[in-house]
Amino acid sequence: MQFQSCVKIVTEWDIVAARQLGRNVSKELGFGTVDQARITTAISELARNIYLYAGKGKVCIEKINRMGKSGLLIVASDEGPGIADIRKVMEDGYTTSGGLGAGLPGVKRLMDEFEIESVVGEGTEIKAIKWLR
Amino acid sequence: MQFQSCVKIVTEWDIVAARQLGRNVSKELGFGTVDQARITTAISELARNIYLYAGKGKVCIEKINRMGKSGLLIVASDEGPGIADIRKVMEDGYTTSGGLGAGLPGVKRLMDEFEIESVVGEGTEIKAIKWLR
Amino acid sequence: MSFHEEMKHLYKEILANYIQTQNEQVLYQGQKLSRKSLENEISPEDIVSMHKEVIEEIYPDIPERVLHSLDFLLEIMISYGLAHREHQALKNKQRELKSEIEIAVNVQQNLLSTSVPAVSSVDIGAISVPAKQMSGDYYHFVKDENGCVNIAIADVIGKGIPAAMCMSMIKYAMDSLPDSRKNPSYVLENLNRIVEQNVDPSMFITMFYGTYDPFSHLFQYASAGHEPGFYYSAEEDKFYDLEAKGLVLGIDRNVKYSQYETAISSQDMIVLLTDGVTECRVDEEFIERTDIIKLIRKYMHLSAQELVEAVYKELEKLQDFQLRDDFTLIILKRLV
Amino acid sequence: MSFHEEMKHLYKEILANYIQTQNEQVLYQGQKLSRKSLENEISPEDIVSMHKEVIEEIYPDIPERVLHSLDFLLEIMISYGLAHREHQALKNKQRELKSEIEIAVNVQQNLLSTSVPAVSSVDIGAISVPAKQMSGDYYHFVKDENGCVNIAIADVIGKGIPAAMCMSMIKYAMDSLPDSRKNPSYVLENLNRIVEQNVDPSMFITMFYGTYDPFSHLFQYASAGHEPGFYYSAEEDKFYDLEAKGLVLGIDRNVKYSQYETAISSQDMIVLLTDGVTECRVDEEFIERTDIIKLIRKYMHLSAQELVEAVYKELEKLQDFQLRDDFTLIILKRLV
Ligand SMILES: [Mn+2]
Ligand SMILES: [Mn+2]
Ligand SMILES: [Mn+2]
Ligand SMILES: [Mn+2]
Repeated sequence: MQFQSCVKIVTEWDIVAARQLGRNVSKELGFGTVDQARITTAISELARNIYLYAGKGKVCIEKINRMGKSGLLIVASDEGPGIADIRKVMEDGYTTSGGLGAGLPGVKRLMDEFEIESVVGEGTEIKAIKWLR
Repeated sequence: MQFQSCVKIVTEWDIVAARQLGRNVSKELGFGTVDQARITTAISELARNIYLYAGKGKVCIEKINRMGKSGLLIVASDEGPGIADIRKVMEDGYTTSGGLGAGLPGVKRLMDEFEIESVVGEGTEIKAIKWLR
Repeated sequence: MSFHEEMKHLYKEILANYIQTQNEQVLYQGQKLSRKSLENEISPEDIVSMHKEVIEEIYPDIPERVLHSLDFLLEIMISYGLAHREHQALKNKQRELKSEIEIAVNVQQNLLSTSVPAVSSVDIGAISVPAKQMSGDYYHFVKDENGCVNIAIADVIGKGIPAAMCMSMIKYAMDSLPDSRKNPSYVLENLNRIVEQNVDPSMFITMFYGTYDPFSHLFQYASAGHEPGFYYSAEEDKFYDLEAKGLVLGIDRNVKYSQYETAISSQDMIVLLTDGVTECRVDEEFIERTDIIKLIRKYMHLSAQELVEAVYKELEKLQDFQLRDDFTLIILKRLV
Repeated sequence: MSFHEEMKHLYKEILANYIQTQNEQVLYQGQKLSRKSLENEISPEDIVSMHKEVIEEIYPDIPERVLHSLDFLLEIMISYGLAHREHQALKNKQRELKSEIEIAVNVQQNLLSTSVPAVSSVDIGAISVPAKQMSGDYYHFVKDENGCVNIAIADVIGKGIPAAMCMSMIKYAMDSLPDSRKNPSYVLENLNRIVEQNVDPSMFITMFYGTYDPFSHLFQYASAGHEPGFYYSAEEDKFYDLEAKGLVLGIDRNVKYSQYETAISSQDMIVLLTDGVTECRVDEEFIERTDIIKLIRKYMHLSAQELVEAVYKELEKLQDFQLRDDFTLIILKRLV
């Protein structure tokens, strides 16, 4: 089985733990410094969203291999209130440096692939992948 | 009389001379490193515009004093073709990183005050001031 | 302490800590600081300048060449700082434009608002979602004096603001049609002349106009080059294309439109749509009209309104929440 | 050599040179490099990363702590890099919107186009410049069957897209007025009802309508809350306000408009304008109506068209080339 490891997000300290996990795995996989920093920032952002808006949830990091490429998969999931209008949340230009941090469009930019599934009242699951070049 | 010094812009080397003059004067006036770099970039941009679009002209640097504030005045003048639609040239977002450099809106941003006078067929004069804080 | 001094103080503390520990928690603090400085419109060249000042304070014995290298980095960052400030300006402009468009959207919605007519023997559902803020799709219901349900659906070729301006014209033109003569071919011929006269030649409009008579159970319709809808026969449990021939509006002022009709039995459905529904693209491939039929089948047990909404939700998700064209879907189902 | 390697190679060469010489010419090369990397969408964090790699190559004995400090700087730059990439996306969006608006502007100009009527005994000049791309000002000339020159000038309160959409409505409404009855108070009363019915209550429109009869030399006019124009008496060499009372369009559907008239002698002028002319702001202060008169006097010796253009040029420059409102100025001068 592939490597997978998770961090539960309940307090702000858990954000740091998730970052650390992401940085270690991305270093192991051989990502360069800039990509390490980008992956870590994406994880930080996702964990922070859980901490701020969902209350609790978890961030899992997985090493993946698809069609000869290897990469790092982040899965951030929570059982929070969910997102009613995903189109709006994914819209650009109104979050970054407006006080809310990079937001989900930022995470999408930091990574290569991005997927979101959310059901109001049930929670949100976000998957994001960075491929090794 | 106040200090004033000019550099004629004919070849690309003159751009460097204008930059050097601006950097020296801004250093003398006591501007910080970042402001020195901004003033120099503004001069560079204006001199480059003359070199590229007007063929020849000059850039003058003046130390000024107004109402207790001292500052640096750049006067860039040429006898080139002039600018027909100044409103358009001062419009944002279509020059920077599109290949044309900072453009005039960039110069305006780098400095505190900015003034442009242009007559088609006669030439252009641009004045820009940076105040010491 | 000034804001700059405060930021510098914080930066120094965090940087010194990081140099000693290389600890993830310190980097998290760094990220928060970075966000704060972004919020306060500190430019990247200011960051480099602060970095240089701070490192000189932490290590007075730092080699000269390191300081020179940071001066150089600062110069390089000046263009980035300019782009950054341009970004701020652009964002403000964008915000302004956004609120302007929001007002225009309201103007448009006021103008185009229509409500599904209440007719006890039919169940009608309608959904219309613009790809951008302003729609170039148009639909309108009118229940006329004979109790017939008239349905107009139109699509301006093009999207956004210019399409929306054209759409408003269609609305004025529809309003000025005499109430007494609403048979489909007449309506299209009339609109065609108005469009031909007023709209600039680069704009085309496709339109479908249908009338359902709840007494004779006939659905009469005509089309001006509009994406064909579907007719669902409950008895055969089968979907048919609602084909109708006709030139798009605004090309030839003398064009005539043929009128078609279909008898509607109990539980039959009429599906009207714009090409924003059939031309959904998934991973650069168009979905097929048969995929739309599959989706309709999947939710057919629901009410007409729930049905159109469920189909929209699936297609929205399939497209990664980015509509490429305005999306309008109308379903009419005969109940008894 | 890949693009990244090429950039790094250049960066290394220029940086090494700068550390040795601290020479302005090298910084100029640096600026050009910086511009190139911006054009190629290299992020600021990429620059810092390159800086670190290069300085390590130049000075293998660089202290560890310097490298750590650069790692930290890189982390700080990640948010700036994000803002930078957002900027690219926003710029593309802006470009798209810009071309969309350009098309809409064309649609609008097609719709609102009017030409100055040729009447041998009067000289007419008109200029209309939108503050943003789309105008909320409207003006229109018609020479009617009696040889009278009808002039409409209107201003939607508000600017940009929503105002432009309203303006299109005014045009449709004007077109549908019967040709035979164009006396000013009737025109305004008629338009008022249409506006009241169709425009949402948050929008107001001011309008002035005037008719000049080149045989009786009477100028008849009415105003719906519009900025008053001027009447210039050549004999007295004096400007008078062209006062006219009346409620703005769209508030009360039963309002009546008074009609006024003035006899026009040879060399007299009628000046019509929107508040974008009188409310030019210079350094946060409004200019006065008397300043407009001074400007008109200054250029009065020119033809009517040259006159309005000269006044616009001066006011544009006074405002630093940034119009805060749509600007429309019309001048009619009786020649003989
Ligand atoms: Mn369309
Ligand atoms: Mn379409
Ligand atoms: Mn206006
Ligand atoms: Mn106005």
